[in-house]
Amino acid sequence: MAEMAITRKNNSARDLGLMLVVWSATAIIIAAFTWIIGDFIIHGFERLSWSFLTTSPSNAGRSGGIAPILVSTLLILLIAITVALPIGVATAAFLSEFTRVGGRVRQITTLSLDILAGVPSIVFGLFGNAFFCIWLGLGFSILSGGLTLACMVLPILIRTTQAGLSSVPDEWRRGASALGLSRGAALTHILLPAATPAIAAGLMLGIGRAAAETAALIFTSGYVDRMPSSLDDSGRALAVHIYDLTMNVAGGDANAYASALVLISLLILINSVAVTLTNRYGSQRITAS
Amino acid sequence: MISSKSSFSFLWRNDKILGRVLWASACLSTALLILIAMFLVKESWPVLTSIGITRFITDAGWYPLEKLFGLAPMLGATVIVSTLAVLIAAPLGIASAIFCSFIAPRRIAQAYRSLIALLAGIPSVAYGLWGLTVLVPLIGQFQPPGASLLAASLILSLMILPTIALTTDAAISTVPKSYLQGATALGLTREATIIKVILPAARASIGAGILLAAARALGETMAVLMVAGNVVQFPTSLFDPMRTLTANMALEMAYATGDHRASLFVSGLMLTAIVMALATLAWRLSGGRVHG
Amino acid sequence: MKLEFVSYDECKRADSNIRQLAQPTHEVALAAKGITITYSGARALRDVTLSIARNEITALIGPSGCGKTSFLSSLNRMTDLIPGCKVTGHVYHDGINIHEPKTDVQELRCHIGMIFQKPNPFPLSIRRNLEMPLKEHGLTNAAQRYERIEHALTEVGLWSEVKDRLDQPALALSGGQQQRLCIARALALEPSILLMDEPCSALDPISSAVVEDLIIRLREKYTVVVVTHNLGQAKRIADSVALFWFQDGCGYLVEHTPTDAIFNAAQNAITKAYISGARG
Amino acid sequence: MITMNVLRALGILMAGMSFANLATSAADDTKQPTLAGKLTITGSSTVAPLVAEIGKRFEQLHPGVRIDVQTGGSSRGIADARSGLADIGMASRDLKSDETDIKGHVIARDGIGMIVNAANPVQSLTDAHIIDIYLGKVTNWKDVGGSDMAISVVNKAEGRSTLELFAQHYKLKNSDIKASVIIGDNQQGIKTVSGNPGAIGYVSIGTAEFEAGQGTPIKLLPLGTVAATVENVQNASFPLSRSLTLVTKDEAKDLPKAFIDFARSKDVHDLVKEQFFVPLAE
Repeated sequence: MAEMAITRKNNSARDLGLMLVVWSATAIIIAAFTWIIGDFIIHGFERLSWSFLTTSPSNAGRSGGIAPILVSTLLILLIAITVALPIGVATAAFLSEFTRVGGRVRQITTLSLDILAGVPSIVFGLFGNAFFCIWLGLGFSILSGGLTLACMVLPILIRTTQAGLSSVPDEWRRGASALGLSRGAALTHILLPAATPAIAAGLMLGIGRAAAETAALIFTSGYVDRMPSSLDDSGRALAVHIYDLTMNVAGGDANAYASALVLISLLILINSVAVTLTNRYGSQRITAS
Repeated sequence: MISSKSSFSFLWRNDKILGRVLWASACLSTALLILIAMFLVKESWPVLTSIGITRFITDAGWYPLEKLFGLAPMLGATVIVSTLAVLIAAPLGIASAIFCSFIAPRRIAQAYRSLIALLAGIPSVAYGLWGLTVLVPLIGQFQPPGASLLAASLILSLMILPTIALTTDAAISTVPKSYLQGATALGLTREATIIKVILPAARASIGAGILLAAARALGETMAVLMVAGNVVQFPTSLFDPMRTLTANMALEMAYATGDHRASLFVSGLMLTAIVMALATLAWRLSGGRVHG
Repeated sequence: MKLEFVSYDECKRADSNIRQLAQPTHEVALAAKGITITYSGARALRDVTLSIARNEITALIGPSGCGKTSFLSSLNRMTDLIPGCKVTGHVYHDGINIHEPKTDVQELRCHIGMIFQKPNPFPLSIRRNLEMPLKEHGLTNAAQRYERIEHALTEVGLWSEVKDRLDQPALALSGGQQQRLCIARALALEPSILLMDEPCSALDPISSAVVEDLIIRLREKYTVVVVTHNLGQAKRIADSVALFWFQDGCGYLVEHTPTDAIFNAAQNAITKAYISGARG
Repeated sequence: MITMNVLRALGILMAGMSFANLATSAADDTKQPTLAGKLTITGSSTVAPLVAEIGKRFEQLHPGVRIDVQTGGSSRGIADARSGLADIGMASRDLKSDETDIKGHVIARDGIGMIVNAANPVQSLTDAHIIDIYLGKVTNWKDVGGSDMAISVVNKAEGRSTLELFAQHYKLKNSDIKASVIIGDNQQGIKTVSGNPGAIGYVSIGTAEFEAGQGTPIKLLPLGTVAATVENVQNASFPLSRSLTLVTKDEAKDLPKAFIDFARSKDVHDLVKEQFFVPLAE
């Protein structure tokens, strides 16, 4: 975008006004961000240590670490991804390669996915509780939680994969078709590999959204802070742990801040990977076309 | 000619089978929405039939244990708090995108962009925790109790700001460079170019991004629950506490049975209906082409 | 489109009136009959009847928008891919009307390869660009595949240039090399006909000349149909030339004659004007 | 995709570690031969942390046993125990006289105390004051002997048994209470009062005592003449108190009985105190 910067000098008052607004908005955002992150670092940093990450919580989470909670969180995310990724990519492939632009199928599916993306996470939680925990009999378990999150991240995955596929140059589609390749072959050998960075970025976004989730998990994966021994076990996710320590456990604040710091670092890591992938994807598109 | 009926590739050669498989997963994805809607209706059915939908709007208050089921104040509060959050976040987000695209030197813009991405990475419980321990007492010093519409709007606006900033940034970057060259060639000032040419050209995508953010604000649960005060009432000032539909569900669901529980599902149903309306609006706005 | 089976003989008979235009000593590789193409109801090309002689280069010329590329695409049913595009008429190849719904288009496109204006190698290695389609078409023997790849790359004169870097990305090749790679990719499938849509127009003059020479060499083994805007090129490479024109936004075929005739003794007024540069 | 592989590897590793943990703990299973199985306990979020800790100790003693504790509310705990969804329900109140179809087992007691911000000069409030404050008849601290400051009334959300107990004690109807802030769990109440000089709320006495001891700016008000202390809850002189109850559908036997007996024994008194509740009198 730097090459778009306008170099022409201008002293008009309105231009100055715009600069003022933009700079102060930027300043406000940076200040708020520093304040929040600073608060978490100040309160959480001293508790943070290797042993915090590797020991079990004790005394209702006031002391001890978060090892089983990290494991549960990762397992929940793993299930969510394993389930959502194939369905999401398949749906996106269907929408972008097997339906027409402006066709009714694509419009209706896209609209319903947009709605799904906007459904509040707590509704997903209640749905997951009723459908996975009770109706399918999975109970409060990592499996239920993972499946619920899979439903939640599905629209995000589909949306980004679809965007990725649609920015693959049409020449490759035509080329593949002219060689007598089926759409399936074109998808597996050319289109999906070319859209991989976009899919990965969507995946990271989805994971980020899922890892930060509290409301959907309280009712599905539950509350147990023991090291899970199978996917049928209830397992407490990091965000649920923070919520419980903050709202329900006297003297839990220090560990809540430390856990929040861990979660923020985790999410920031995931997000930067997503951003990097998106950027690389953007530049790749330029070199390819 | 190569035999085309090799057993290895026959599945792929037959696009019909692949098409069916992909179609089935697309159906699954679409069915999910229907499943969720059906489930919400099923769970709220007992009160919808025995009490009727009108009482959820007309009842004087929300005391389900005393058979009062007025959701209207929460519906109002949900809309008000989301609107306020968007009103706060949209100018900030658009300004920050302008900063990124036109004002900041390349390096600073890049650093700033990753900062915004980091802001997007803060989980909602963390915002809630910060709001509860820092923001609410701060507001409370001036205007007790502190937990209020203002606190909730501020926290929500912080949460949706990255979404608006990032989508606006992306929208601006898709405006053809020729517009900019044209405007500069006409001798327009930077301010006029941005306000009169670039933003209007990116209007549709920016709008879609804002609606996306609005949906996020409507659906946010935990952070709002922690800072909004949760009193069921129409907020009449910025400092009034209020309760949103999502907070209502989260606060009471675990403790609710019978009609109380079913009426909480009505909250969910209403919320989903609002989101549905919003999504349809966004879809209309962008002419059915929200995403590629 | 009507469903009908037509034998090769019938097809020949049906085309007897066109065939007199082409060189009578050659067999017909492709015979288009009454091709009309519409896009979302709007006619883009009307009633083109044209037969393509085997082992010859047929050039389709004419101003932009007169339906040359659409017509070319209808010859291997690439028109199927364009939303809203409808083709009526018949194209006979090996005695079969390829526009019949039953046709296995994937196999058809192996027989009738297509090269595009802009080189479109896949974002894979040079080797994988050729290997992947072969594998997909069921050639499971690796040694055979390698032989085909080597042969195809040799045919386009690329083998000596790339044999040491087969596993490097195809997108790293120069434009002319990319286009020849695309031709090799089509040749590896052992087609009998190659359709080329302005294959040189995106290339620099030197690469363009290399590709042009290649096209001339290809005539020995393949039937080539090439769309070109470059009259000089048509003159240099084509055995016969079909001139398209348009009227009221709809393209049509003016005439199809041997190259010598069209450039040296054009009869038709439009042809004369186009060749002399007065129109088009 | 690398990230996914790493994640997957990590997950497998972690799962492997936890299996290893299970295996080693199973190997220790020599001294207590009989008890084995899984207990699902659901209900009150107040009781949950305590029962979770008791469960962990019980699991250590009986390695074949797994105890899963899920939070909800007291009414949920009782409903789950009744329907058989849970082996044991948790309730943060005594069973009502009409709840005869289920059996309650008290494991600890908890007092509910009124708290105000430490900066508030008010040292005590009469019952009438509290009722007036909660009904919105008194809205400024100066009317009840404090400084000129607006009162922020902190109330609990509908369905919580703390609210039920509080309202019952003062004979209030929830719909008559004029709250300024409605909270969910206990700690939100403490954080709200500590961050707001004019706030008044009611929370669990044990946690409030602990938080006040940690320097959180809150103070407990006596109820009438009885100081809000853990001792007074234990000796039953504090009026606003409740039992933390485990609920079973029928007379407990086997594993549930063993667990309930353990939870009522002296062996867990330290845990009860750690969670700021009051152990049963000996």
